[in-house]
Amino acid sequence: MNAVTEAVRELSYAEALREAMDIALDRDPRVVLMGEDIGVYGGAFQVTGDLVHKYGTDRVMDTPISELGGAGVAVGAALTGLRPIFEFQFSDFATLAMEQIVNQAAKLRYMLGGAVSVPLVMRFPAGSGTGAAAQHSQSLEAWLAHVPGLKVVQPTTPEDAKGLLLAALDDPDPVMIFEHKILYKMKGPVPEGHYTTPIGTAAIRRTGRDLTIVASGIMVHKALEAAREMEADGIDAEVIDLRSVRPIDRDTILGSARKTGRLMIVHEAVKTLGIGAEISAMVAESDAFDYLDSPIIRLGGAECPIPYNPELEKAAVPQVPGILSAARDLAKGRV
Amino acid sequence: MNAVTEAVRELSYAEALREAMDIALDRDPRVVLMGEDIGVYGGAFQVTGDLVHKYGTDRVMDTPISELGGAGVAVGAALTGLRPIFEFQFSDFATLAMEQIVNQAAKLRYMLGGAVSVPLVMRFPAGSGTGAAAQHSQSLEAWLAHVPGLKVVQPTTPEDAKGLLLAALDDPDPVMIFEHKILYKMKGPVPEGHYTTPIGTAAIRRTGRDLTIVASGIMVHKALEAAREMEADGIDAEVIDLRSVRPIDRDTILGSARKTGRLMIVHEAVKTLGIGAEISAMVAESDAFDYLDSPIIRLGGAECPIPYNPELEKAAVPQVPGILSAARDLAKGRV
Amino acid sequence: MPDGYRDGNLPYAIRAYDADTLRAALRKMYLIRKFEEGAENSYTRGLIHGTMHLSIGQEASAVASCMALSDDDKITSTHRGHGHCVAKGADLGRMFAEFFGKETGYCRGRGGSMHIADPTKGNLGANGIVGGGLPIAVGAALSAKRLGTGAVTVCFFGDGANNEGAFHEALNMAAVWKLPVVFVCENNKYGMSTSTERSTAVKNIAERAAAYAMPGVTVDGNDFSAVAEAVDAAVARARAGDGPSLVENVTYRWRGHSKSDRNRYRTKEEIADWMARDPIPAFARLLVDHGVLTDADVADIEAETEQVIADAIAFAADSADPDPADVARDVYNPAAA
Amino acid sequence: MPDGYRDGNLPYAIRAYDADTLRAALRKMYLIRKFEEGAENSYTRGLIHGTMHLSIGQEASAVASCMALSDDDKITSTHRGHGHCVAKGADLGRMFAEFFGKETGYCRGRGGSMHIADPTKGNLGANGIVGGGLPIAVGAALSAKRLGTGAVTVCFFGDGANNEGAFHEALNMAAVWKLPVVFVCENNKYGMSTSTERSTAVKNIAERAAAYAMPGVTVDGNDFSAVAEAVDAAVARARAGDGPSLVENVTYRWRGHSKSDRNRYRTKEEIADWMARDPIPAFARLLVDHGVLTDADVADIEAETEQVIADAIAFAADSADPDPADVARDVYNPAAA
Ligand SMILES: Cc1ncc(C[n+]2csc(CCOP(=O)(O)OP(=O)(O)O)c2C)c(N)n1
Ligand SMILES: Cc1ncc(C[n+]2csc(CCOP(=O)(O)OP(=O)(O)O)c2C)c(N)n1
Ligand SMILES: [Mg+2]
Ligand SMILES: [Mg+2]
Repeated sequence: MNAVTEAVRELSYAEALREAMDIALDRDPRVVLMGEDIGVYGGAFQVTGDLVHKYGTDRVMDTPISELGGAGVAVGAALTGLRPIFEFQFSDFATLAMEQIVNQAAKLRYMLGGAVSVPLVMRFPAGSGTGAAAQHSQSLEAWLAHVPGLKVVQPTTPEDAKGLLLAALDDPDPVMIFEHKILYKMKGPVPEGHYTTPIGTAAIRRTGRDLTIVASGIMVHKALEAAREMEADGIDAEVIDLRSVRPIDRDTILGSARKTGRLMIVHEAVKTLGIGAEISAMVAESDAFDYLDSPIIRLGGAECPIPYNPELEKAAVPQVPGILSAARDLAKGRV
Repeated sequence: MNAVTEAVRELSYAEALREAMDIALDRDPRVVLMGEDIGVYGGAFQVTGDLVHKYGTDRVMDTPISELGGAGVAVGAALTGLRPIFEFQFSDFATLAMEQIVNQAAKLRYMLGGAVSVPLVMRFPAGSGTGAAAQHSQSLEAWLAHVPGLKVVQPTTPEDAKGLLLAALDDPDPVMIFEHKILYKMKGPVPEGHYTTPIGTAAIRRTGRDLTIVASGIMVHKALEAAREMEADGIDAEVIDLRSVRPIDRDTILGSARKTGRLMIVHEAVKTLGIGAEISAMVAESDAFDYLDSPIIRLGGAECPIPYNPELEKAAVPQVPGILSAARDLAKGRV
Repeated sequence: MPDGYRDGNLPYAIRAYDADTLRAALRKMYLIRKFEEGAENSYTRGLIHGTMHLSIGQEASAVASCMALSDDDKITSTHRGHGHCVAKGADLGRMFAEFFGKETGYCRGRGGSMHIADPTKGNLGANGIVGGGLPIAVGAALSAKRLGTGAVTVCFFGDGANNEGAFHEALNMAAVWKLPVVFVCENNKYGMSTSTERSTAVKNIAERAAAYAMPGVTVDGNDFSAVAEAVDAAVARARAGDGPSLVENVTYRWRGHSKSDRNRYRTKEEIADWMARDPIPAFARLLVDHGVLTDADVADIEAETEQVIADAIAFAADSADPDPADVARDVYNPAAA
Repeated sequence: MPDGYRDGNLPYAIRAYDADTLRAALRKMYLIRKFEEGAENSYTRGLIHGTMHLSIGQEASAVASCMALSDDDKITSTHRGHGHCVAKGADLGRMFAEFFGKETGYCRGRGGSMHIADPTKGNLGANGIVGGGLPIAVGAALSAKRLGTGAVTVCFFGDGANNEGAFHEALNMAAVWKLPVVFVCENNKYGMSTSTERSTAVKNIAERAAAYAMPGVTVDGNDFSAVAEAVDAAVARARAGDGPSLVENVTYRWRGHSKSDRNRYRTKEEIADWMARDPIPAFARLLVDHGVLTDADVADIEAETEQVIADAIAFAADSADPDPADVARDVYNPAAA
């Protein structure tokens, strides 16, 4: 995925997350994993895998099906010395736990005048593409990115999945990790041992002159595929992996927009009030605005719940052909 | 508030809402009110007032302190023939009920292929200014506006409060009404009897040439005050009351932006991913973009929870002087 | 009739229902079994995507819990809801069509297995959210009470769901408002991989009825007659205006939780034990023993249901796919102003 | 010592605590009462904005429930938390300063009455969300168990909170994992305007302990000794590793729910009845009757606490306001990379 990688060893995104948790459990006795069926079952997406066999049920804890309570237990534990990594089985179920995430975890430090921290990591398997329909396929990262006090990241490569999870554990504040279910099986090079990927930084996955595509989550891969196809049209696209949804890496995005003068944003979440709205607005109110040659384009999920039928499901979120044709429109007059 | 109003009778915003509910309870036996302390207590903000005495506890139902369950009961009731109006005591407590609102109410019609409707009205007393601090002062309308299947409105006058509530009751789909607590006591003319204010339409509260201010909720009043003060500088601002957060009245906003060429958006919710992001992005990706003479300005809540201290609390959300100075910047070169 | 039975100690089912009703119930149990097998088979053949949760082994609970219900009565179901759906009278062709993502499906291909509903028969739908149906059922019961329809709602949920806050809030409200709803917990021992021992502080879910001052009873969920007796009484109570009840049907799912389950959390022996307690032949035996059916009748029913399922699958396979251009339709009701 | 007392039937408090401890407990009860009166008065004088929830009448519950706790033990409190905060040893000047929105306040003026916490004394904070503290308390107990600190958490919540899903989920997890936490329900008969009769399916909240297979007991929450006996036993049980308990302190709030309450939902007679059962003179009487204090001692304590409150208010009034320019500080920990 990266232009240069030192390690040739490849892991899947799920394996990379597991390795991060393994390292964390090993080096820090305060780390505990909590979630539904993360023990002997290995997690609904096999992310925790066999960690319970290595660390036991006291450190890899199956919770009852109690998302609000479970999240609250994690908040209370984080407040009092543990370093919980809480897995929602599907990010959709976090709708049950917004109270604890938003009213407690995000605000406790501020409400208490800085007297406490909530070093909590939460993992949200998100996104469509599994045929699991409307209640198991949402992309709700924009909700949490709207909430001061939280940090929100969305790794798109195995390397970053591991690096961001380890960075989240080093962070004194609550960090929410949105993982795309379809990426779990994607392989890529992953450095050995402990390292961190800085929260708050985007990654330029492809440099280009003609237009900038800021993509998040699984859309990074679709944008890269579209960018490769665009070469045939002589369009040289720059592809930025947003990676951190809160805070947003303003400098990288504005710099690229100034350079190419054309900006497109692609995400899977519903377009209205998805992260693309914030990025577009951020650019439109910055001085980069003066560098733009045409209106910003946003591609996002259709204005509907995720449907079950596989063809409908595909139609509900941006796909490579759509990105490609939007990019061609955007580049018109440029190349 | 409106340029022309027929009725001179003035009611407070809370009284207008109550009158709407009174009319609804009276004309339609399927209407029930549900919420915490909405009966003999009259509601935390005295919106339901004495309706329980007129309609009894079967139709004005105090719920236990069970927001998730209460919301779910309202969903189930709406699905099976009742027309519930559900009051959250504070909009913040809806964090406990997002599951039922977002996974059930918003999606049931779609998930069931159109076989059902969920004619549910929910009321969310929102916003800061009461000294109730971070867990009682949030403005979370952007979350719900991100969710297809819901409609979201934010009345800013007594007239619209009544009209939008009655429109919501006529609507076959779930309508979420964000009410600003500070507005409850604000008086204004309210027509007698039954009427509706169309969902999905903004209102131009002041016409102007030099710049457009799109404001939502309580910020409409601050924007109007700022607009009056701007006159002294020779700045003629157009003020649009967003009124409907989902769907957004695209035509009115784009039309005004094309006309004035300068756009400012003001809302109380946290700026990042607030509704201003969507409006800004919508304009920036439309043809109105070509009419803009300067970057769009967004004013929103500070990137922090709402603090308790009154001066801090004021500093956390846009105020008239801030709107004024931003407008002056925006109008530079124009007047 | 076998020796030892007197009128007074006849099983409840035999006392309570006539032969046609009992035959129809057995037929439904076979339909569910064959339906689930057909779904499993279709999944394996790649005709169904996504996931599905089979209720093989739990057929008595689904059918017996719906015995006292008419089409005006409601149920709310769960992710493991095929059986409830069949029990409440759904069309099997439309069910399969939904699994196959077809326009003729109950949800026109939008919902899939986890969202099948049939409001015309009072089935308010499966639910992808564990516990999601509990407050909705209470809402349906509230409608029935306020609108005076006389309808009762049966709310199905699992042992896992009983640890959700929604369970607590729903049962409390139903009790406080004395609503006509029967909470039927299908305790199949596990919520996904997590046993009730590891997730639930009480041994029997029905013990929790005490926290809502409502009757609670635990029955053998594989015994059709026992389930019918308990739920019928609870429905009668609800119908009489005496409020909600909690009935716990102890049962077992033979298959994994969903198609991705590797069964690491339970033993082959446990599964075999429960398979030996198959509710369908047990019920057939009861009917034969009491002269309601002959062995030949049972064989006929089984064969006939096999054909019904084959026809339903054929209907589904032949149906048209939705048009992807319609993806954003049916989000809002077009009747809106 | 009055007639009729033998060593064996001395009240628990007298048997369990020495004179200094008992005197300190009574002093804390007076401090709470005067604190609340001072807060009310300051509010009326416009020194405090927002809202506040006074615990006048509930002092025995707050103080007696914390008797067995050290600064290493934790509590989670509620919107009606001033008493808990004082009981857990908070500085009254910093509490008033918080109400006054001052930089010297516990939350540097950011939190106000509903968010006062004192982590240095093990007070994890009031909470603006009814039921919000319940799972947090379980989390604190989990930390204690995993980190082997030996600490116990006392989780305060109201009768209204017992109908939140969070209550159910928290108690279940605490029981399943046998965590060192004591759930103390302060049942003051109303959640805002809604009586337990109208909101809660059981008569006594403690009956709900059965749903979590934990001990549950209902005590007179205005009887210091009864509360201390019940909670001390529960703390000892938790400390011994035997898991959670639920203690219900039946009590009453004399004032309205908050400053905007018009008391439409209860009668003057009911209020008067409960005021006649004031927990503070009752406890003072117990101590005098058993020779722990004299009437003069009690009067001294009362007078001294009056002065402490006056000083605390003066400290708060003299403190500096926060700088509005700092509004977005302390959202994130500056130690972040
Ligand atoms: C709120 C929520 N949490 C978790 C899940 C994932 N999940 C689906 S079914 C299931 C187990 C449910 O157990 P139970 O209620 O006993 O039903 P069973 O599957 O045994 O029929 C889980 C954890 C979900 N769908 N919804
Ligand atoms: C989740 C939530 N719902 C509602 C409220 C509003 N509210 C604050 S206190 C209260 C009553 C709480 O009753 P109880 O738990 O009995 O405590 P008490 O006030 O009697 O001490 C209510 C409804 C809230 N703060 N949080
Ligand atoms: Mg189960
Ligand atoms: Mg109370």
